[in-house]
Amino acid sequence: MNDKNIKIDLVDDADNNAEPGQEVPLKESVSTFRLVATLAVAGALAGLLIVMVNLHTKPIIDKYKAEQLALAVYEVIPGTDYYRTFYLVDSSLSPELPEGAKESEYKRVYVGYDADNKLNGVAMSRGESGYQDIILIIFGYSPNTGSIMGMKVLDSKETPGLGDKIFKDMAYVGQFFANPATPLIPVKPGAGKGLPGEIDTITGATISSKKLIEIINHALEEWQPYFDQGLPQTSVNPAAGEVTP
Amino acid sequence: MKGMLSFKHGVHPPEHKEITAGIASKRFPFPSEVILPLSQHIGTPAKALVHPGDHVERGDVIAQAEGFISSTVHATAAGTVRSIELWPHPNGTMQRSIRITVDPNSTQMRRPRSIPRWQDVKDVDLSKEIAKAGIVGLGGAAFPSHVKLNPPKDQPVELLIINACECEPYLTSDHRVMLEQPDMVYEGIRIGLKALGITRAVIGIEGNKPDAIEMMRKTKPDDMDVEIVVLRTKYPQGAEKMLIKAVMDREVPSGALPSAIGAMVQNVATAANIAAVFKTGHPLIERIITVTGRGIRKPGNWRIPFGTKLRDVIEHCGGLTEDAAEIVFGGPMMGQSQANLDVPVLKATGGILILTNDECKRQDIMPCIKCGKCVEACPVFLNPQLMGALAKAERYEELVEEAHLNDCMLCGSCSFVCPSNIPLSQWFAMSKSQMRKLVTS
Amino acid sequence: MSDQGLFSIFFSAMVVNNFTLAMFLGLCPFMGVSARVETALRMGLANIFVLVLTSTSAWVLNTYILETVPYLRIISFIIVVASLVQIVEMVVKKLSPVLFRQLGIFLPLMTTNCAIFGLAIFQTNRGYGFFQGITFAVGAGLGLTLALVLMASIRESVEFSDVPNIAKGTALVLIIAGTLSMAFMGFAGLS
Amino acid sequence: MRKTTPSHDFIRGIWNENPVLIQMLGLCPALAVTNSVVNALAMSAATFFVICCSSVLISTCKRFIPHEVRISAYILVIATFVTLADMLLQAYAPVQHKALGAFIALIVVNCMILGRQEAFSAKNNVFRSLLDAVGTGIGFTIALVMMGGFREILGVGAFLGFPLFGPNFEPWVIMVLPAGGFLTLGFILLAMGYFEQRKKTRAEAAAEASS
Amino acid sequence: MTDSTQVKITASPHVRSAESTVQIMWSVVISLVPVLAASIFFFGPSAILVIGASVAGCLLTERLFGSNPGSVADGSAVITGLLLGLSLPPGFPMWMAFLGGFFGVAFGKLIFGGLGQNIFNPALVGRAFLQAAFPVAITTWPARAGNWWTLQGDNLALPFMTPVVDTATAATPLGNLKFADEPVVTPIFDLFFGTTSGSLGETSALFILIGGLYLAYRGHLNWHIPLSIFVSAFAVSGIFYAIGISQFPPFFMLFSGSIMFGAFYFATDMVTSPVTNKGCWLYGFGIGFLVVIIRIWGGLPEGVMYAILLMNAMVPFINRATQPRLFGTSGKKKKKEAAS
Ligand SMILES: Cc1cc2nc3c(=O)[nH]c(=O)nc-3n(C[C@H](O)[C@H](O)[C@H](O)COP(=O)(O)O)c2cc1C
Ligand SMILES: Cc1cc2nc3c(=O)[nH]c(=O)nc-3n(C[C@H](O)[C@H](O)[C@H](O)COP(=O)(O)O)c2cc1C
Ligand SMILES: Cc1cc2nc3c(=O)[nH]c(=O)nc-3n(C[C@H](O)[C@H](O)[C@H](O)COP(=O)(O)O)c2cc1C
Ligand SMILES: Cc1cc2nc3c(=O)[nH]c(=O)nc-3n(C[C@H](O)[C@H](O)[C@H](O)CO)c2cc1C
Ligand code: SF4
Ligand code: SF4
Ligand code: SF4
Ligand code: SF4
Ligand code: FES
Repeated sequence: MNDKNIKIDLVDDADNNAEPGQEVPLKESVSTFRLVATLAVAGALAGLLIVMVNLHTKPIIDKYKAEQLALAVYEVIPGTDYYRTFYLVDSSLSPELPEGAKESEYKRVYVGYDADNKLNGVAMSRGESGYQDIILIIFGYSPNTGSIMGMKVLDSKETPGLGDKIFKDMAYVGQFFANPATPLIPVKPGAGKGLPGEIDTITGATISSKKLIEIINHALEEWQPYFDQGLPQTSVNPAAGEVTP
Repeated sequence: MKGMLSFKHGVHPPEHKEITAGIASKRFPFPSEVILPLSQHIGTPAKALVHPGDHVERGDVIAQAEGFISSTVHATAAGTVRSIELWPHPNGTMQRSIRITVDPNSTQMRRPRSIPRWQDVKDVDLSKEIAKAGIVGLGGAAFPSHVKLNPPKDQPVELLIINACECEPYLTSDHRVMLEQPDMVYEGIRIGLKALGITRAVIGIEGNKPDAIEMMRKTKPDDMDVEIVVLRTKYPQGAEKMLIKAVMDREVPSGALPSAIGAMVQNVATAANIAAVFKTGHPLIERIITVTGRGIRKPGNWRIPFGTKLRDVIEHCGGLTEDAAEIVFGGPMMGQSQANLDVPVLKATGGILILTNDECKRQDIMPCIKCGKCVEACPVFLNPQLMGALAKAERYEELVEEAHLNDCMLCGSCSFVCPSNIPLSQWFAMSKSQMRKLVTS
Repeated sequence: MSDQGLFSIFFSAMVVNNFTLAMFLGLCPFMGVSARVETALRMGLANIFVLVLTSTSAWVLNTYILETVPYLRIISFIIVVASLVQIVEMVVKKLSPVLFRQLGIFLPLMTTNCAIFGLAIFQTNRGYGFFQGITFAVGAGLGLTLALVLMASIRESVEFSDVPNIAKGTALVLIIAGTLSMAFMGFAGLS
Repeated sequence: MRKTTPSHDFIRGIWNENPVLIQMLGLCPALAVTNSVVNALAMSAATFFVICCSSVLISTCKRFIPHEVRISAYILVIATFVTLADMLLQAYAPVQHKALGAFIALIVVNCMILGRQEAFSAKNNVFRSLLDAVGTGIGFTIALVMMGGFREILGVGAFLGFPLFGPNFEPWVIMVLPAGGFLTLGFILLAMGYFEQRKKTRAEAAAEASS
Repeated sequence: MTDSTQVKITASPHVRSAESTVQIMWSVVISLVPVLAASIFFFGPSAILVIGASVAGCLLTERLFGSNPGSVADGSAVITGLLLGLSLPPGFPMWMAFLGGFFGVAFGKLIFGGLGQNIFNPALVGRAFLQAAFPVAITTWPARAGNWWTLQGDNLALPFMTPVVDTATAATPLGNLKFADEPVVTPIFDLFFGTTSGSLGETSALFILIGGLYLAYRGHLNWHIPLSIFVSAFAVSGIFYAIGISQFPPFFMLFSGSIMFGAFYFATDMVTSPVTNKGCWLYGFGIGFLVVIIRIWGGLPEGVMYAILLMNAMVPFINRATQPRLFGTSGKKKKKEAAS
């Protein structure tokens, strides 16, 4: 601070008083053209920079996302060798999208096949509000046995230490991998009557754990009619569109 | 009690009127000296007409009213003017006062004086006679009565309301006036009605004075349009606006005078004294004053000449008890504590109250707990809780603009109920004077 | 993508996941403009207005233009918010000078208000449709106004209190905000 | 007119004019993402990146930016770097990116960053702008890590994910909830107020003793 | 007394009502005796431990951090401690109850400047803190088992440690209706006498009524508040019940959970309720309404605490909006005339 040589005055000109974002009266000296041009150049440069970085990161991000999805699907339909995405097109399930359609606009399920190209199970994702905010899950279902094959929470803001037990409490999560029958029935721990679809809720997080069960039941209510129309029991064309780990 | 006319809110302090209500008033002996301040009323002080050494007779004018809102001062005893000097006044200040050494040998007879029969005086001139007699309101404010009897032309008075509530605890002077001089009261009402040019009057009495109600009913002249209205016993039933609300079921608009809704309120003792002026030629030189409280040995009601020193009153009433703690001029709710035993008794002094330690024990001021009891007490529907907070924060402007300090009549109901013993009305009085200072400076 | 009902979106944004008390958006105005009730109310109403406009513009932008270049979202949204505020300012100035005088200082300040920008981002992330977006904006705006007005009236009344010196100012406001946030937890799970 | 030195530029933002704790800027991210130290660090890093890059770029180009459109230009610059930070985090630290959610994007409207550009970078050379940005960034990081640490230790019983108190510790869930964010910052300010007060009374006592 | 120097000089009024703040506070403590006795009768020594810890927390905090060393004697901190303790479950660890008392008094009261200046009910601030910090412990309702003298849970858990004793839990009447697989409406009789599980002080409507009516009779609580809470909770829940979108019968709504206790003791805290009666009506209606909404649709079984805290936050606003109508005016602001 006593470094006299490099002391610089901070110019306290009138413009300092302008609030961020406040309209500053145009001065005669700078032409409008110059203003627009500066911003346009800046914008163009910014866009360029972003696009370049995007070119670099997009593949990484996409790959990561695809991996995460694949991992989740394989996790919730154990024994799956590869899966295919089926879209809901005109009230029936189809592996193909109509010409020119936007992929993001169609609801979908992931149909998994085992090593013998036999239908193994279907994975579907659904989100509904839980205790705090939306709980997003993916779960596997076997249309043939009518039982749940597995479940994974993809996103949840449930209370840390309480609601987060829906993905941290392995005893709870494990129940979904024990092939419970559907529809699932939430019961208080220890209060079950031994019915095949019973899932023990979590004490202290009853709401979240019950909600999660309801999400699965709702999803099945929605999808069951399409499954009843029949899913290809074997992969028609194992090579096309398959995703393997 | 229910069903009786009254106003909303208000408080119920213990009455303690039994101490003196049954004691008939007696003449108080003349003291050796009287002190007569030039200002015993609201308005401009009077101008002294006498000089040291002058001899005066009882009832002589010794100071002349100055201007319209002012009042004449009369000698209350025969004697010699000793000096005109600054003397302690019951309001806590020093005031120019005429000091008269009373002539111990005088019979204290009045000098004969020619007073016209009031029936013969023209309506408009009645108030002049009343002004000459130095009559001021005896209800506490000491506002010159001739001013009130001369209402502005554009706001004619239609109803004369006689304030016989005497809502302050302990005090019984108005009560005694009704019991002892009911015909004077009625005579005073007649004079008031004539001065105002109207015919109808109402007497408002609180239900805790059944004997006075009975007496007023018994003596009521048949030819008069006067109604006796029994009111609920509640403080401050005697406040002008509250009385009007109870009697007429109308609210005096905020900031306006009673004449705005055609009413005029006069204290019952004021009425009786106006009658006395015409009957006896006697100006206003004495009144019934209640000397009471657990701190005085011989409580009673006395006709005391103005100017008598507090010291003399106490002495004559047997002196103070051991535990006497506070001396108040007026009632316990609005009266002023006196620090100096030399202050004189004045026209506005309705009572002298000597409280013991038990009666006026002070407790620590606690923080306001927002109980809302003060809001439920305030008869003019202010929010003393908010006003208290504003006063404490010295936010006077908001106090006046938002909280309507000017409508506060300093009745003390809020302070009375406050469980935290917050001196609300004291703060409001201080804020008012602070505001006056701000306005004048 | 989202099929959340409008009612649920509205209540969630207003009380359950209140922008200020649960999501920490727009804390600047919450701290800075909450000293007087009148100002707070005005700021809140101005916010609702701009939030609805932002929601609409962001939806249009996102649905019709950004579809192919999602990575330009941040930059386009901030430009939209900034220009929107400017346009609103100019329009209000023209149409109602009185309103302009009342809102005057608040409008430009909103450019750097993260509640506005956050709304655009959140509605896009959650895939809200047009009406969902507007409902979200109104709910969020009302929630913001509620929090602002409550805080302002509390601060006005705390002015009379003998707050200890070390707590005066921001520390007390934060503790009050924390308590309010605890109280708003009562709405959790409301659906 | 204030006169400053480079060392002062650097130190200032770290404590005496700490953007969060003293100037109350950038509160939203400071409260929203500090429920764990890792998140606090990730947010700080992203903010650090944006503020440094923006400061350097803006102080370099300040001659070319007409005064009238400077705010728009600053916002454009900041938004660009935020987008870059967003994409880079998503590519290389996807877990943290998910935890921070929309708050990365919200760095754009962090008034602390815009404030530094307007108050400093627009008027100073590149070197000093960088120093100022680094100081501010460090100050921001300190504040966030303080809060994140406090909240994680009490709320989870861990620091940076390592359990501190054994399995029987009862976590104070509130600390990782929104209310805990407000309360934590409140506590920190109370503590600062307390020390300030004590310093003042001591100084006064000393002054009295010497006089 | 003969010498004038001994005279007291005070401003009018020179007499005061007999009521004092300190006396009001201690009356509230006395009125809590039946409730305290009932809680000890029903829950045994656990009640004493939990309530004792929270009272200790409050008193110690008031003594250490209060600006006025004598303020402990005014009784308000004792009330805070008693009410906080009575609002906790029987098996609650003492260290948590103590912490709640500390938090409530320090951040619910002293930070605002102490008695009379706080915005939020300190006992409820303490409880809300505990609810958010230790949601599991505070929603664990032990089944009444064993002898009167056995502890109801891990009251003695070490500070900062999780309660470890595994208690059999019993659902509260509200939980039984809302979260049970087969909802049950507990009979009003049980709710009235308090033979159900729940927080220490809330279970017996009878004893709460005794204490509450005593206070109302003494004029120490504003009866407008409990009345308006009951009316609005009854009416709102009645409407929802009648049209079939709620499973809570209105009488059950009034007698279950802590609505009785809250309405008589927590909502009536003068400091944190509105000043005018009109305001108290609004405040009470708001509480009743919010309780019903949170109970029927919220994530938690009970909403009394949150309803009161939310309405506490509204009180400054309500106070602004419900100024008394000045005598001699129509109630419209006189300010406008003054301004013009
Ligand atoms: C701060 C707080 C957070 C909570 N978070 C959750 C949660 O995330 N998930 C949940 O199901 N319940 C949550 N609850 C509610 C209760 O812990 C619990 O679910 C409710 O009392 C019913 O569960 P029980 O019947 O097992 O006790 C929360 C409660 C509080 C006070
Ligand atoms: C709070 C309060 C209480 C009052 N109580 C009485 C009362 O009980 N009797 C009375 O005559 N005047 C009382 N007054 C005075 C009246 O308002 C009014 O001034 C008086 O009755 C007018 O009559 P006067 O001019 O003859 O004194 C009270 C005033 C106030 C402010
Ligand atoms: C300038 C002025 C004019 C007044 N004019 C009238 C009047 O016309 N009629 C009336 O009844 N009282 C009038 N008063 C007196 C007051 O209404 C009231 O009686 C007096 O202030 C004492 O009232 P209090 O004893 O209730 O305080 C007037 C007072 C003042 C200061
Ligand atoms: C009727 C009544 C109810 C009260 N209720 C509470 C309460 O619920 N919680 C509390 O902390 N204090 C209560 N108090 C005590 C006191 O008002 C409280 O500590 C203040 O809020 C502290 O400023 C109550 C007092 C009274 C007179
Ligand atoms: S002066 Fe006092 S006692 Fe007498 S009437 Fe008026 S208020 Fe009542
Ligand atoms: S003193 Fe003033 S505020 Fe208090 S009750 Fe009387 S009129 Fe109302
Ligand atoms: S009566 Fe006293 S404690 Fe009660 S609200 Fe009024 S000022 Fe406050
Ligand atoms: S812009 Fe947002 S983050 Fe920055 S301080 Fe303002 S409100 Fe908070
Ligand atoms: S005041 Fe800071 S964003 Fe509105």
